[in-house]
Amino acid sequence: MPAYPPLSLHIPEPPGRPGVPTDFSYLKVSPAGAVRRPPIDARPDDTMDIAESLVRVLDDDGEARGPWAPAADPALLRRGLRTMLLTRAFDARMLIAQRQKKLSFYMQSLGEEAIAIGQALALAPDDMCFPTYRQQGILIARGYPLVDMMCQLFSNPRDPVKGRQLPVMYTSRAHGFFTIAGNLGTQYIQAVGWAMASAIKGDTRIVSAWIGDGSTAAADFHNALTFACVYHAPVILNVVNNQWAISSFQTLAGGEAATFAARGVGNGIASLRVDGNDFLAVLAASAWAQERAHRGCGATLIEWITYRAGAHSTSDDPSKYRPADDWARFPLGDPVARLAQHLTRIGAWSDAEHASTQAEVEAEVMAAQKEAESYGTLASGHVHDASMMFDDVYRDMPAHLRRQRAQAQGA
Amino acid sequence: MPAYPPLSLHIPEPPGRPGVPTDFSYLKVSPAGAVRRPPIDARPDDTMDIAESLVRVLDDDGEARGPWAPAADPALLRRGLRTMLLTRAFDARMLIAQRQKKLSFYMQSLGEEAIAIGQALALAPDDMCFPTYRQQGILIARGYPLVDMMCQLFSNPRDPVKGRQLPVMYTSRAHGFFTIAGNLGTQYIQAVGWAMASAIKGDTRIVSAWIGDGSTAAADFHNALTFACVYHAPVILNVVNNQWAISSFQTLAGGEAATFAARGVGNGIASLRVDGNDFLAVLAASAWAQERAHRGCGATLIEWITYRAGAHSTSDDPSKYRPADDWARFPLGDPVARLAQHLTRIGAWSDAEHASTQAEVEAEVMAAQKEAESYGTLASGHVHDASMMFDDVYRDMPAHLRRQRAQAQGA
Amino acid sequence: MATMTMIQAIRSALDVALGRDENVVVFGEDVGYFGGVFRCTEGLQAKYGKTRVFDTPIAEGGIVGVAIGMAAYGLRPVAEIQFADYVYPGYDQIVSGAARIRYRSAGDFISPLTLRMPCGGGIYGGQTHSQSPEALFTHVCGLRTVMPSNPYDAKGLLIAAIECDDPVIFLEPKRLYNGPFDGHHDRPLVAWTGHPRADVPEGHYTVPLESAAVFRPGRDLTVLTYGTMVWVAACAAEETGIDAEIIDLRSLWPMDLDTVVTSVKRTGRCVVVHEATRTSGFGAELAALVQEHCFWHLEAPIERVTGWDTPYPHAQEWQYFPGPDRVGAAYRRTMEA
Amino acid sequence: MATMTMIQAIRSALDVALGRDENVVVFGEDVGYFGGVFRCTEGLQAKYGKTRVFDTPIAEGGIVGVAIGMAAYGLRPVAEIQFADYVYPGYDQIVSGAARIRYRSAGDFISPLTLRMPCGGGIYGGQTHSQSPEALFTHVCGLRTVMPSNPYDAKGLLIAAIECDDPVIFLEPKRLYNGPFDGHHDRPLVAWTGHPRADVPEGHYTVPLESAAVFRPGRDLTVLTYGTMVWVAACAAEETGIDAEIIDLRSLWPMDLDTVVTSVKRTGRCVVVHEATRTSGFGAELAALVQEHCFWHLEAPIERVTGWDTPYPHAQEWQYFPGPDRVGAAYRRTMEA
Ligand SMILES: Cc1ncc(C[n+]2csc(CCOP(=O)(O)OP(=O)(O)O)c2C)c(N)n1
Ligand SMILES: Cc1ncc(C[n+]2csc(CCOP(=O)(O)OP(=O)(O)O)c2C)c(N)n1
Ligand SMILES: [Mg+2]
Ligand SMILES: [Mg+2]
Repeated sequence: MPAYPPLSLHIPEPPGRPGVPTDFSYLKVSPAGAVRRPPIDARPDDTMDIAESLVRVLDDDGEARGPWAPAADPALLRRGLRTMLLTRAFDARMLIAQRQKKLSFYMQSLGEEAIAIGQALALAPDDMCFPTYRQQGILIARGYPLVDMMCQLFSNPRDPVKGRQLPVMYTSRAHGFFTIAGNLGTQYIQAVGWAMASAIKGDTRIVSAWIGDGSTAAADFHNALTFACVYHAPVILNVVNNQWAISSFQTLAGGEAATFAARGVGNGIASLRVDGNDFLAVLAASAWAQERAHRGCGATLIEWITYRAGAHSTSDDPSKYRPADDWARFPLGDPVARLAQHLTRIGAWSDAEHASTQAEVEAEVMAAQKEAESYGTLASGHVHDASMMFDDVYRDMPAHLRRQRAQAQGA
Repeated sequence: MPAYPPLSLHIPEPPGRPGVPTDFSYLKVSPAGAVRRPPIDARPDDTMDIAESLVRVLDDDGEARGPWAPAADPALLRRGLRTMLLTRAFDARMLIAQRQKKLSFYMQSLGEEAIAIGQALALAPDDMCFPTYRQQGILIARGYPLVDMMCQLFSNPRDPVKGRQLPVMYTSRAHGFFTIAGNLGTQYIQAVGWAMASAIKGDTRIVSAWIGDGSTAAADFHNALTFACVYHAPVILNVVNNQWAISSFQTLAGGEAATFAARGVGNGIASLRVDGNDFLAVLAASAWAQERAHRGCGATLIEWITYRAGAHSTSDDPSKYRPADDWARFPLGDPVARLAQHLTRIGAWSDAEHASTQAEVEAEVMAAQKEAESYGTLASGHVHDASMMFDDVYRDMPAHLRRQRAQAQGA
Repeated sequence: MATMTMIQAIRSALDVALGRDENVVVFGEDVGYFGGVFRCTEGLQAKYGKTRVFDTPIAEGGIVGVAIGMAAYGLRPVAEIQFADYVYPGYDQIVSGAARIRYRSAGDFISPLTLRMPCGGGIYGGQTHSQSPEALFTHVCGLRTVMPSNPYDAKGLLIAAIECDDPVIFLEPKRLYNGPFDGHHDRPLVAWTGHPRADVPEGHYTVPLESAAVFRPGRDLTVLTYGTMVWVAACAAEETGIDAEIIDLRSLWPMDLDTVVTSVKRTGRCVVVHEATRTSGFGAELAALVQEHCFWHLEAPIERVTGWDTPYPHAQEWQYFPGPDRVGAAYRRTMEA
Repeated sequence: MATMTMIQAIRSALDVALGRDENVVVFGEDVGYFGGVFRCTEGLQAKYGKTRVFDTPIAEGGIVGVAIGMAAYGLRPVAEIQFADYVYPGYDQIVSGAARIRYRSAGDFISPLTLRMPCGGGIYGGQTHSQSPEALFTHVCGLRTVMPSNPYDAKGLLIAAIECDDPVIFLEPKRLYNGPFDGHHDRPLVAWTGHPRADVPEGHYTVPLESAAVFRPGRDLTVLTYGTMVWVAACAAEETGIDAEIIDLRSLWPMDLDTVVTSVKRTGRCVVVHEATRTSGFGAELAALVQEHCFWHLEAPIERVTGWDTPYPHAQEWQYFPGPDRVGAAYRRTMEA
């Protein structure tokens, strides 16, 4: 055996830090229209090339190109754009409200709105979603009332989760939106279980599961891939690669040596890597994946490339760990601007309409906020009655909780 | 949205069941010598083709072929063969002893001896192993005394783990053999931690980690791949695909849609799929992987194709879930016979030598057993003193355990 | 009525549940074709088909995770963890998932799943086939934790668990699978055959959750116990001649406090017996509750007889197991105090 | 000597440990470049380099798993779990790995690692940023569980934990990071500045494990508590005028039973206070131990004041938190009993 040199530990570093502008060449961007579109019954190992390129439809001029260009009704695209604008306006207002202490905490989806909203529009209304805290776009796209969202955020007496959860932890069975988990990744394997149940029952509903790049390191990501592969579960396994976890870059989750889409292929799941800021690509890839699920071809993993434009949450300051101008320099741009450009190009949108829609959605958010605030906010102290704290631990309240509730009321 | 047909759940089935002979065509076997040997600094995604074929050196006639044929000293191969024979004899005797109730439980490695032993011979003696319960071959190859192994098996007063563990749960820091875990998979990520430590300290020792096909579904398999990828840990990630977990076929771990080697590639780790019953292929692939680890090229995952010839353990009866004659029909044969054939062909072995070596290793095992039994067996009731039960929970025994020990002695 | 072992009773419960409700599904490692390493699911796949009774990958976190998703969909998943010692990779899904879904969604989603798992020692299984982790579940609000001590209760409680809208951890003392066991490991095995508690109806019935059973009425002291230890405690009563009232808790949490308090107030003395390690074991909760509710009636300290605070050793199994001698000695001390 | 917040004291402990022993390594989610979401590791990567202080993937099982492997190699890993609420994916590695390695190998391998994690509520963190899972560790033999209540102890205990050859779970009550907190959330924040227990030596010292501190001597009753609740318990003593002897356990398990027993035998009354949910919480063990060891001296039932048996709610945080009113009421009941 030869004498080997001393070993050393590799610690991945991001391609930019405060004071060092990001070199985005690591992203591996394919030209719009360049990536092939396999048949919907493609075998998992026949998607490795797509998992290593980037499916894009819109080119720099806003033209739709190539085999993935969806035959989308402009009305649908206009709906998508309006929903993105609404979501962005909602996020912006709630950030301000958080600074005013009307809510204790907030998480925006700035820069990655196209993904959740595009997929919501590609799904059937009763398909089931297992989101993370950054898919408020699904709820808004599905018409969940903004007022109810805000009541949750303000923890007021109309909060549908009775003040029990941090702001943004929405739930709505009626809108096919699973109760959001604080524990990263747990929803991903639960989503596969829901999809398995749908298949066991001979139902037709499929599932859309969500996770962030950082959270792919969680054990439940692996569990989800294994079970989805073994049982051919009818599920879309979305990985939103917005480049960052909190302060850690996607290379800390293993993004340096392989794409996240490649994880899927390695685990026997057909996988795509897609431009998540390209609304048309989102629609097309989501449609392909949902068709596979519905047709019994099993799961699809989609890695969406996007950028977390804002802070991780209202609790952190990203300028501590990355260049402040990163988003402006992100090669895939802003999904709102790109879709507006495309719609304008095909004559289905205009600057004037953009301005009026912007005004409209802002008014809608303001009106909702006014109503929601009228029911109370955390700051105003109008919250659910404390005794409700003891409900819903079990279906029927056991003796020990009745005793504790009595104590709580007595003390 | 079109009306979709009802979904259904896919439940994978093995290619054979009691009464239905196994169709082994699922194995995807490449001809000996057919698979390329990449440079040791190959990029992970440049190994996908190898992860999907099967590295083999020995052909049906026992001739070594192709780029992976190692320039191995015949003396090393003879040592490998003798160690396989010794391990097999050891297993056979211990199975009998278990039936005689001298030990409570046993697990043999019949049919897959080449893998642990070949890798042990390819490693430096101070490289560290994190084995499962089926790599007794490593311990034997490294010269751990058979008597000590048997004392562990018999739970007698010379059992190095003081009677605390089920038989086969060996440990030997001196032989670079980590204490075997009952909880599947836990050792795999610990191995990566050990390798990271070696790299942090600028040491030269690398790690050999072990897991079974079934256990790749465990969360720690995923954790190990993630951490090994992110930090370029100097580790060989062995996956012993012996086709079966207990009663469940490897497809239940996801082996239907992708190889286990493909998991590695998908997770950014260079990976090989190798004939585990081909001693020369084992040596060559192990040498490639250890060279990568030592030279700072990071982790390698190796899927070894083999067959669990015997029962899972002394607690199960495989004829309940698979054809009884499966091993005899396994396309990759018996590693002992194949290596003997090769050595005979190159003039370094003979039938007579085989017979005499067989007699020799049997005598060695018998002698060891005689000595070990003289110290006691579980059946004879000679075991470690019960008060030792309280040692080693902590470095220093806390007050509560001193109290409990006193109670135990008093009662 | 038929005589059933505990294995047969559990299988019968699953059979009844699968037969009555097509939303019931049964899965776990080796439970499908093979019928489970302890044979509890034998024949069920053949009877109900591969999509209602099936094998899973070796991923306890995945098993619990998919069970939660299925339960949220509307199924009644009954998942097996091969040994309780292997439940830990599923612990996050149990605590952060199953136990919390109803609460965090204010009832919008629920998690009616049952997790079966063999527990306890006495079979020379060593430290990873012998554990009794019940306290790790009783501490988690939102879960129900159940442990039967005989075939009749096993079937009735398991059906109740499956029908319950809350997540239930169902612990099966494997040493009782084939017969009652009083702790005398050196005596011949006793089978369930002919035992009154092995008389099990073939069809549907339930044993209610949150209800304890007085296993043996008595006047001298109250014993709080469950699972295998019920039999050991009874044996110790016979051997010491101390007239112990033995309460088989059956539902560990939420539990039937009234039965406990009534008994202790009457006897004035209490011994808690379990096989799990002592510190922060469920016995601690029982002792705390008893002194809270019966302080003025207690005539002696509450004793705990438990597994020692070490892993379950292999060769010294019977020195670890809290057998009738140790239990009997605690009775005597409690009577003499 | 310098005035340090608890965050600074913890950082200083890590700094001292990294400086004295080159086998110490520090890692966890966001702990490297960024310095941790609570800033406990700020500046350490810059000082000691990227291979001694580094970020990890978001995989708590992986974090604990690599820590075990590193510790077996001979390093002294100090890993951070971002919130105690996220430790569960690492629970298998803690229970089946860290806690067992020494025992199952009869000392051939050991697992000297320290797992730091912020715990407890009071910061409007909701149910997944507020948990106190200490009982899930005290039940596991082979582990040490520690929780400091002030900067001086935090630094001394953390250095002792890192130097200890056993695996240590080090719980940091996040509500105390920036100041002592007596439970009066509606009053102005109090900082550590000027507080005697924030006088922390710059260099190396240890506070021994397994030793409790009498935080406040008293004659009327004994309070067993730890972490944030030490301050709440003291506040309740002032407000009720009851002369409570407050014992800050510091090391939860293995623990300093002598200090506890001596005090309770003297006062004859005992109240246990913790923030974790009540059932099978560590308070149950404390109550069980006290009645076992002090039965004949007890003049009243041992009371437990704890978090309710529900998840930690967000909006109703202060109704959940066992504040000075609830603690004081328990003192009064105990005195009147
Ligand atoms: C199990 C667990 N570990 C850690 C955390 C703390 N945490 C919350 S969000 C987050 C980063 C997640 O990053 P990513 O998955 O990329 O999602 P993104 O926020 O970018 O959408 C972390 C570490 C958690 N919530 N759960
Ligand atoms: C976490 C965990 N789950 C389940 C088991 C029970 N068990 C022991 S071995 C085994 C099968 C393992 O199969 P594989 O990984 O293929 O290894 P092989 O026995 O074939 O070498 C199972 C399920 C266990 N020991 N640990
Ligand atoms: Mg992210
Ligand atoms: Mg196997």
